[in-house]
Amino acid sequence: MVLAAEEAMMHASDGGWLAQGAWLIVVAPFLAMVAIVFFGKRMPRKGGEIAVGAMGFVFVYSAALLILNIANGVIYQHSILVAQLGSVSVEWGWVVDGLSTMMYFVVGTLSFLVFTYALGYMKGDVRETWFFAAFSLFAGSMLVLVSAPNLIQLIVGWEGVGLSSYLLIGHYWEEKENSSAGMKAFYTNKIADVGLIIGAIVLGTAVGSFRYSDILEAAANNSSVLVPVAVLGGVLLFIGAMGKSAQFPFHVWLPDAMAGPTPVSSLMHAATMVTAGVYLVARMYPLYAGMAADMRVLIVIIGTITLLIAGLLAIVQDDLKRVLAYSTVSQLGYMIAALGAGGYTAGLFHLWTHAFFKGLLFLTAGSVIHAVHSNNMSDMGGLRKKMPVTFWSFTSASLALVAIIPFAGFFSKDEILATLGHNGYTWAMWIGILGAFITAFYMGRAMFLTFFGTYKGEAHVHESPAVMTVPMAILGVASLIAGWVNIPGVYEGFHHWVTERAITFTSFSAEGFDVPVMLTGLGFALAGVIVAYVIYFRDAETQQARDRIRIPVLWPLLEHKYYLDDLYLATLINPIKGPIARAVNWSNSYIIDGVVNGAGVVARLVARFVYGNLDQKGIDLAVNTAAIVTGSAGGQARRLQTGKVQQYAAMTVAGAVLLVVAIVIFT
Amino acid sequence: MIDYLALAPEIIIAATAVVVLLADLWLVRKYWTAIIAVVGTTAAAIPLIVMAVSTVGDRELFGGSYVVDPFALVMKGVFLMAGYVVLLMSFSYVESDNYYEGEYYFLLLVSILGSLVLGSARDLISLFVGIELVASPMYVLAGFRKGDLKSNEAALKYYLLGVLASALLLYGSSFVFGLTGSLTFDGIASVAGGLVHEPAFVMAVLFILAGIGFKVSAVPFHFWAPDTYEGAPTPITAYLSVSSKAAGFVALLAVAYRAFGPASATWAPVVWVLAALSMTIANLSALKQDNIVRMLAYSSISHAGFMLVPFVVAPYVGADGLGNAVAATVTYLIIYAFMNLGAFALVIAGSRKAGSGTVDGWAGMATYAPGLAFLGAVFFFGLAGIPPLAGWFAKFVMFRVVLTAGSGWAVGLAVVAALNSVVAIYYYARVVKAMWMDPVPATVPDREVREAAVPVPLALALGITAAIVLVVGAAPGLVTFFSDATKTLAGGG
Amino acid sequence: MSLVQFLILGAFMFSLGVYGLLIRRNAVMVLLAIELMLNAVNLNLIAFEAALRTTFAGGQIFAIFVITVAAAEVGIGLAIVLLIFRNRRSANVDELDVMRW
Amino acid sequence: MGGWFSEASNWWFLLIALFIAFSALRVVTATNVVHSALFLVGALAGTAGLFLLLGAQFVAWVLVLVYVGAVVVLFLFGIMITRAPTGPRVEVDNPRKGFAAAAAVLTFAVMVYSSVSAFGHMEVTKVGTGTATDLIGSQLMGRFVLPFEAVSFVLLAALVGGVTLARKDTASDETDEGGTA
Amino acid sequence: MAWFDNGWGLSLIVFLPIAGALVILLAPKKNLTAIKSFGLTFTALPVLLAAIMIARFDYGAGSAFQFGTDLSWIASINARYHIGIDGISFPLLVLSTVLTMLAVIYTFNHWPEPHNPKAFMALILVLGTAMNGTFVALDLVLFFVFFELVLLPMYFMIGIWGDKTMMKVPGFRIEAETRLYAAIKFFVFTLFGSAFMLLGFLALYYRSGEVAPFVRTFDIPTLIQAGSQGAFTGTFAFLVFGALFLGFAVKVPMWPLHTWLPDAHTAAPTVGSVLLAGILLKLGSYGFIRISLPILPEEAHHWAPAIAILAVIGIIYGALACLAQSDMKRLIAFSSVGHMGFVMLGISTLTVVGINAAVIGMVAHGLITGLLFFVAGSMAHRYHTREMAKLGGNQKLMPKMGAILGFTAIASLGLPGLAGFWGEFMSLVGSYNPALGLNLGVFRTAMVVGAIGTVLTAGYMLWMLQRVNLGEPSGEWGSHALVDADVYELTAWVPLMVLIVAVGVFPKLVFGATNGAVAALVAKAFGG
Repeated sequence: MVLAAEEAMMHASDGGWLAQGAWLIVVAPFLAMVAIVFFGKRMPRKGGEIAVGAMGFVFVYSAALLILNIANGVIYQHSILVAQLGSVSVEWGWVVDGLSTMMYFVVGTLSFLVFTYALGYMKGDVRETWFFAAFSLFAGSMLVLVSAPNLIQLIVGWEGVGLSSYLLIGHYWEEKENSSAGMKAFYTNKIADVGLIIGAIVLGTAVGSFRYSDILEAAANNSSVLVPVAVLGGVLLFIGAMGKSAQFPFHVWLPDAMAGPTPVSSLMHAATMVTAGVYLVARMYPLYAGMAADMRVLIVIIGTITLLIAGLLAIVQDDLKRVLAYSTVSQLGYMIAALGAGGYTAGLFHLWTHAFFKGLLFLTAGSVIHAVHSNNMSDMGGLRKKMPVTFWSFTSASLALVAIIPFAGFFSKDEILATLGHNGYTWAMWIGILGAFITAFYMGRAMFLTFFGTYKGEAHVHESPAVMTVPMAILGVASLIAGWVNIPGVYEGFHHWVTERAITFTSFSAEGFDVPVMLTGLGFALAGVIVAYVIYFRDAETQQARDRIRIPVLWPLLEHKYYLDDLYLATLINPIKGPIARAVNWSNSYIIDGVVNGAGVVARLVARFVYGNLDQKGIDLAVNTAAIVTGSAGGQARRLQTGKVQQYAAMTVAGAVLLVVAIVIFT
Repeated sequence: MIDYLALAPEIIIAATAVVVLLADLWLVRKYWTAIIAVVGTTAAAIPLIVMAVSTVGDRELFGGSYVVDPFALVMKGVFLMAGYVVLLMSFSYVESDNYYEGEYYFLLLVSILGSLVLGSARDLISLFVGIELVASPMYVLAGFRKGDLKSNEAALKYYLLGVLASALLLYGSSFVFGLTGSLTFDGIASVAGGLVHEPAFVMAVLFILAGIGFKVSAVPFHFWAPDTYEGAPTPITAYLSVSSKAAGFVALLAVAYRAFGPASATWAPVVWVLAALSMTIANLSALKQDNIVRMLAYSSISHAGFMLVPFVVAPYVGADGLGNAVAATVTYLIIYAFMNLGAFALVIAGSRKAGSGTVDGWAGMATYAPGLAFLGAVFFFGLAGIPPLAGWFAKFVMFRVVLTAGSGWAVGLAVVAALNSVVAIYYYARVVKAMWMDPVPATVPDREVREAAVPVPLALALGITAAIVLVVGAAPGLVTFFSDATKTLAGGG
Repeated sequence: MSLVQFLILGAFMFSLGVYGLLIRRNAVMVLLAIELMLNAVNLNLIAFEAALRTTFAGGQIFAIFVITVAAAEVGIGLAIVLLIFRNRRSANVDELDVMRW
Repeated sequence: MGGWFSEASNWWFLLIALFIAFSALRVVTATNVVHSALFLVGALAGTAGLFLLLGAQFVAWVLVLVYVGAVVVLFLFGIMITRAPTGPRVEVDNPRKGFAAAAAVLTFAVMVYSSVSAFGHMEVTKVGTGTATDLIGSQLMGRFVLPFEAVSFVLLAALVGGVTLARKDTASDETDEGGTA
Repeated sequence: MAWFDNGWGLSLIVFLPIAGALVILLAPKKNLTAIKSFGLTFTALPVLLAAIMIARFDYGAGSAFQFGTDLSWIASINARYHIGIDGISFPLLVLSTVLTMLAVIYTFNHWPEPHNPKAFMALILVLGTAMNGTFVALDLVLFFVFFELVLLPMYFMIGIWGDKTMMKVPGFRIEAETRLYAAIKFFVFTLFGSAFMLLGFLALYYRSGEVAPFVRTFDIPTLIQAGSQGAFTGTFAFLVFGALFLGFAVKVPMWPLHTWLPDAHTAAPTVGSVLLAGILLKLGSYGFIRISLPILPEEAHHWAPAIAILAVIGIIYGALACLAQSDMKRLIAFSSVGHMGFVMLGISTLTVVGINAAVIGMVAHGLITGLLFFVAGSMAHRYHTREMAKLGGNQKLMPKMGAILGFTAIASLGLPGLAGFWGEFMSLVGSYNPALGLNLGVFRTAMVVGAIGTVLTAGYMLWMLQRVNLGEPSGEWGSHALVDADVYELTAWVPLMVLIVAVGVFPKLVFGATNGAVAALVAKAFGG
């Protein structure tokens, strides 16, 4: 247990020209996008090369920044004022510190590799250019988000990510489901963003500035302005994070997001989207660590729920990508839980490792799908021989995910479990361990159904081209070694990198292995693999048979994703889209407008009366009404034979005389 | 010694009338009579201008019973202009029907003479004579389309009710004479203040108001107007709705602010009622009209209501406020005069082309007579009071006066007026809508009729009025320059 | 003699005029009624003059004007009645309904 | 009240007033136009009498001359030409009698009330000291010359107009476009 | 350039268009090129002058009225030709000049039926004068005249060139042509409001005579001065504010006075809807900022919560109504109700942030919704239907137009980084802590509701995109030869898109001008 910040203070530099130029990595993707939009069509690879180039630049630059940070920590931020409204100032800027450099590197690396992969994967796609433009926007927005020195810019990047995810998920918008999936992602995020936006407003207004530096400053030294709103703000921001990081109950959008091309899923799950929520919590960590500490248990609860239910869902999926999707959700649950439990380092460390192996998993999945032209594992099997690179990369990634020593996932997951245990969330720790078992089981299942047994599909299978396999191979290595940057007691560099922050705060990081926990975790993981092996490591048809094992209650629940989607549809979406909207529109036409048109109609009726009776029938009205009142008949007969002149005269005289009477009486 | 310059306009018009009558006997080409009339009307304007620029102040004649003050000058100017336009409108119209042209112009001139007399009349007798002088030729002219039953009917209705109104006016006047012992307005005013609560005085004042209310066709003394307007020859209708009405207002202004100025507490409430009724009932009735002339009749009644509005502030304001009230009514009167004249000129031209005088008959006029359609928009939306057309300023000054009186009653009336000015949009817009947005009906005559050029004098009338409506809308100062001069009327009383 | 008695007589005549004006169908009879009203006015004027004895005999002058104008009006009125009678063979005012609503 | 009867002129007034009232009533009730016209003459003559009683000789004679001399004759002509109802059986009144009566009575009441309240006390001066005609003349030629001239135009207009309307001619029945409903 | 700064510049901007209208009326009916070139010239020149102003405007003194003049106009009622622009009116003026010009350019090959270019162009130009004039007028009477001057051209535009299909007036058996119903409804509705607005103006004029310097005046700055010194208070002020409210709220339009808007927008020809949505609606909200708030600060305080509530009702109501629309233009029209709701919410907070937000919101809505109507109009022009059910796959049929539509829709749902975001976000910021003494509960609830409104906005916008742009195009369009966005359309649209991005990325473009003025206004009226 150390106070990271003190060390940070010791040798924090402002990073010099490298940090000052860091805005380049934010701008590059957007320039790429513009370039692609205008010239992409005319280029051999439909603009893909521009995107890859830009990402290559980002990768190199971010690597440089990371190294700079490792060498001598960087703490730098710069803001440009773009608008001043009274006390509120809107600023664009960029932050270079431990946290952001780590994120830059993750985003940069993954983007570069995935973009390269996409060059192969998207070759000859219906609208390649469009894809790469949106893809650049995707990465760019994420970088805007990460580089933000204040909440407003964060929101800008945040929504930008949401938008580009909408565009990319709905990439094949000819089918309604795809565009709907995109909309689902956007809406779910948008709803959560309400929390983020209000939270930002609450905190920003209280502190009088939207800058992290000011808000966290205030949080760090328990400033009185923040006291009333700290917890509220924390919760609101966390709601936003839940949306992006697909935490229960907002996780529903992520599996559907598979509708997009595989590279999109890969990037989305590894680096550029779902990590945003985790990043936000980490960025605001000083707040959660200090004034908003009371609500952290909520974070832990959400995290653990998510990791459990998502893991279970992963078991029943036939679609390979969906398995991975749910596993992502569950892994995000780990990260969130860790952060909630005070494991700043642990959470980010898992984000880091997870980025590599999950990115890889999707690439390999993509490679497989590319080969068998189907997402379903029931159409795969026995691909081990046919696609060696893919297979080995997949294996490496899976082992990392299952957390088998010495693969990356092992260290990060162990750090998390240790943190949970150490900070008194024992129950959460046990759920985590159970989760490890589940993870191992569904990954084993996926592995065996896909690569072992016999091939069940029709398509002619072949290994993917180099442009795809090379990135996979690189990531395969990464998923092995990525975890070695933070081996408790051996080398804790990662912990030091990410705690290079301007604001001091306490953060737990394990200095040594908590051996019993480690062993239990490892044991459960292996158990999971073994069970999976027992069930699925057979020839094709028995695989099918075995896969039909049903856990009576759980299974239907799982198949219907706990009925959450149906619940949302039935209680929220459909009513609003249907009856409520119609009712409002009806009220517009028939109530409000009814009044308006009614006024017109009434006017017309009054007019008819005034003209027809008062003005034209004149006296006869009086006479006849009198006649009717007195019951004497013949009023009708009379009117017909009365000339109007004398009525007019009568009215004139009566008018004059009555006025006299009135005035004499009333004055 | 009599100041003949002061009387010059009246004398010139009278002389012209006689000349026209005589010329009619000898001349073969009847249109000369028209030309003489026009020349005479123009000539009569000269002494007005001379007096306007002369340094001599108010010219009082006959012991103050006949005064030529700025008010008189301005109003006479208006009467001459209006008469001039009506003459222009009459040319082609009168030719189209076999009229007694000489007599026609003679009677018209006599009526104009009457309005001139009214402009200066400052005692009961001149008032009475002036009113009769304006009215009696009109009784005849209303029935001038002798063959047409409607015209006959129009004449008789106008006549009977007119005489009844005169009788009321006279009865009232007799009592005023009895109560005050004097006939001049100033003489009356000197004692009127003490009589406010004297029933006899109330009766006298109200009977006089009723008599004049008939002239300005204010509800409930308006009943003649729609039928007479519909039946009478259109130029005469124009004259009735503008000059005759204006004459009525001149009389009303003079009587109210001069003779009964100190007794405003007596008549202001009555005017309140008349104004409210006129605006509301007339507007609502106008909604039901299909015949454009009849619609314009009701519109002119409602405008009379608007013009009456400023009167109600009299009890609540000082001399300055009274001046503004007079100016407001005069401003409204002037602007209304030209808008309405234009509208009627348009009715003459349009009805000839469309072969019908109904709203539906005018449908789609924009397709074969875009010019007229444009003017239609100008005049009708002008009457509706929509900027930038002159009408807005008329309403504006009216509202200004009532709202600056600082009295709840006045504000209440202002609200009524506001609502009415919205209701009015309907029926004005209806005509424009028909002209611009509806398909041409089958009833429309064939090309040579419907695309025949508008006769020059009529075009001139349209041009003059339209120009005034447009220019005044942008630069109302042109009107206020004159109307402000009339403030002295109240200042004196 | 008190002034009121003349005024009352005048009022009576005027009111009868009103009555006649409202009920008579024949136009000429309506005109007669109107003359009655005007006559009432004259009586008032003269009576007032007699009571006030103004220096300028205003009442009598006024009366003279009224009489003259009334005469003129009758001329016009009868002409109109004549015209109508010629066009529709009847001088009944309550048959004037061309412009009935 | 007694004082009132002690004055001889009041008796004259009463006599003439009753006559006037009766003839006026008949003017509006007679079923024969000629009769009512003649009753109008009566009423006018009575009024002239009262004028004399009030010392307005000139006006009295003007009234007699203008009305009895001219107007009534005019009326009789009109009656003859328009074949106005002269028999007793003709329906000369419209059926709105009740209302008309009410209006008339109301008017009468208002007028009487206001007259009494205003002039209840006033007396008219004695007979005989009539207004000098020359005063009237000078006034007409002096202060009221303008209305006087104006009235001449009213008469002229009435003359011309009356002739124009009344004379028989072949006025075509063209209807005016503005007026066609 | 003295002449330019002393009123001539502004006067030219205001009156050049109407002068152009006159010129066009004189031009021969047949000569289309002449009409076009005149139209372009007389709308481009104002843009040019506006550009010069952008260069010469003193942003440091944004609160001061610049380029103005003050001449006698109607002496007898002390109404003056007093014009000038400050940081608040400046962006709106620029917007209106630009939008008018683009509208003219767009019209060049989109003459609506009945084809009568002369009249149509003239009307656009008259509109131009009216709109520019309203933004520069500093005299209540002048303001009133320009404010009303927009009615006639718009009435004719809708009534003559509008949608000719028959519609059933809901709730009645009446069947009416859409254009006619919409035109008269728009006309009477607006006049109803402005009649009372006029009464309000006159009441102010009356009362202004009773405070120093004791001359009755229509001069807005003077009245503001008086108002900030508490000249107008009590029932009087309450009634006056109510009267003005009626006038402005109808124009904005605020719920529940909005029902003229969907009909008018739907019926109007493309250019009509563009100008209607782009500028005309702003006249109302501008009136609030320029007149109601500073002159009647106390009443503004009393009315603010009510306005806020109506505003958020408008936001939600508009969004929900959009979800129920099947007609594309009508949907966009209803979206305006929501967006103007945000503007009014910002105004109702009476804070610097809120009012700034309102102004940028107006500008953004002008750009975005203007563009939306352009595109929607062009699509209706191509497909001959606005039924979203019939459309679909537009992205495939007309890629350019589809992309632009997508871009605009995204901008319209308030995506951060595009113009629309600032108005919404900042008005929420404003309503989180409104001016001192305003009910926090009301405004914070309003903020939450408004934030939820943004979700619904995204809802209907994306749904619209899905129904119109995405999916496979229905067979019936296979036969049609659908030409993608042509050069005129692109010329008209690209500037708008550029502006949308520019304002979104660099909001200082607007705030730079407004902030100073708004700060001064708030400081004066509400003591900061």
